[in-house]
Amino acid sequence: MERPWYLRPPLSVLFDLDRLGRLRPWDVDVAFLLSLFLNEMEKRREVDFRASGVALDSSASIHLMKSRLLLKLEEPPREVEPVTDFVPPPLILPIRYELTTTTIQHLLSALDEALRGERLLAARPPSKPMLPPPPEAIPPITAYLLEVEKLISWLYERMLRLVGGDASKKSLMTFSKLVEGLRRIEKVRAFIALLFMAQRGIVELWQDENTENIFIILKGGLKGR
Amino acid sequence: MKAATTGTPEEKRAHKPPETEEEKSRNLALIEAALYVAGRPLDLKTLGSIIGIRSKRKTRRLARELMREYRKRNTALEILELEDERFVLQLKPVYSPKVRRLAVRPLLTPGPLKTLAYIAYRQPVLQKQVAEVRGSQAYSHIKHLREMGLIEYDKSSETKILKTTSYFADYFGLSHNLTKMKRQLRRIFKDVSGSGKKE
Amino acid sequence: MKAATTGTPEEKRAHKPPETEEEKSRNLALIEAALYVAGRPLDLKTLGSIIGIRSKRKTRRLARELMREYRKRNTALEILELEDERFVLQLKPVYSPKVRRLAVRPLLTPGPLKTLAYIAYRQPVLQKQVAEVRGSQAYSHIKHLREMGLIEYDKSSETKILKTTSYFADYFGLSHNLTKMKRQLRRIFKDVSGSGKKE
Repeated sequence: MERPWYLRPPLSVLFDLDRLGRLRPWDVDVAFLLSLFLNEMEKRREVDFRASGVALDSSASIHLMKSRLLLKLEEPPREVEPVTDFVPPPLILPIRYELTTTTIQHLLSALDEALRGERLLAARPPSKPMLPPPPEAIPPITAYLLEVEKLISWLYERMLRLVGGDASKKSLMTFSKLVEGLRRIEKVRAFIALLFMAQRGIVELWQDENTENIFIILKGGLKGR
Repeated sequence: MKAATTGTPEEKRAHKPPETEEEKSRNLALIEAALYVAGRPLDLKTLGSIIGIRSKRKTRRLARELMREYRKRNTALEILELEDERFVLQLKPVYSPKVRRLAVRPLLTPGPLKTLAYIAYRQPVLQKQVAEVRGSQAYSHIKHLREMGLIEYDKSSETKILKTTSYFADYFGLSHNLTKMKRQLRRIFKDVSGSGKKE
Repeated sequence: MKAATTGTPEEKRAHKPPETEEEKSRNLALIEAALYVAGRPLDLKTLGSIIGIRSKRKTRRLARELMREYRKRNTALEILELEDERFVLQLKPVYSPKVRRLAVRPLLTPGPLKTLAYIAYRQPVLQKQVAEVRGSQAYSHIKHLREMGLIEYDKSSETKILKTTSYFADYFGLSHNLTKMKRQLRRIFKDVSGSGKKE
């Protein structure tokens, strides 16, 4: 049988769990691999939910490994300097109306094919879950969460100092203010903690698209305080 | 000239000194630009937003003036006022057979077109269902179709429910009424697939 | 009615009595219709085939007359004659910012436009090089630009080499000759960056 296309490099790293345990997570560009994977699947017009699941699982593991290393204060490697070359200014497209060739007949034959897909989906027997067990490379989840708790407490103290010790006033602050003076690695950790706090409803976040600043509203105290 | 009175902003606007010739010709050109670029019927609100005039009456007057100008010019293009106060710039149908062959590009490539057809037929339909039937690429299709103004999310719902827009109806010459449109689609679809001929 | 003569078709045409006003205005409208529908530059041969005139000289005269009429009318649209005897109808750039949001085909944002400019400038260029210079988002730009038919892979090569398509050249009114096109582009880029405005 032919080897599935996704078992070839560079995608194979997502499907080789042994290798996943041995590699340096910094060497894997998860975003790039996933978009490559999606593009390839789209090009081939075949959807493999099982492979997608494994890819997603591996990506999550790699992300977790990265977060874990960050919490341990390991500096990520310096970013590779981008190659510089003269990039001309963007070409501005002239606007022209253009009559398109798509008619309702095209729409209907497309519909015919789409409905065939729907019938196939209904007829397909549910496949058994075949996900491999999670790789050993993932740090134990409880230890990870404990680290996160510590991190949240640390960041919460910082926030309180910033709002003058009173969390009841629904105080507003910006992320840049919150992490002012911190080292790069600490800023990253603060951001991770912030996401956990938002998920627990301790803070509310929103981002201004123009300035890219993140605004934080402290909504109340940590539970149990 | 109208006497100055007090009143709502709308009224105040109406009593501003009449626009200069220069303003007017700029506004006419902007309406023409909007209709040309859109290539589909635009309502008075949209046209007004382009020229920065909130009064529908004033916008309508300008659009009608442009329409008359086109009629006078005796050209291949015409501006029509539709029943629902929308205006459209289009090729006069009489020229269509002669130049139709110059149109070479489809509105959409086959993948997104299939996704669009499915949404139109099953609408209002859960985005999740579309993705199940059309595969994971459906999400990028949906993004593209939304950017093109062919589909939109149902604003009344928390979950992501998709439906087609009035632009979709205009493009394919279908009813703006959803129930009617689906009936039309079903009828034509039956005619086509019933005849056993497919491209 | 025309008198029957013998001779080559071209001669026959040339010896026909001069076209009536009615014929002329019909021909002008047909050229306008063709340019409107195509949305890209059309050469004299194509325009001639639409009006049923084989003489390039005559077609050119008509197209130029239409162009002058547009200029006189003071409208939002313009007809341009490109250097290789092709004509195009388009929106005057000054109106672009106000109405671009109404365009159906999503217009490209500055990111992909820069990637496109880079490819056009350096072509034929390795995809890898484009990604190195423009960052990892270049891959999604390339996908989008290919879908729009503006760039393509060089089919003669095993490695992924990118170049612009003839549709690209048409779209921007550039020469199909690569060396010439690059010279034209350099001029455009100098104009743009010379004006000191960058995003």
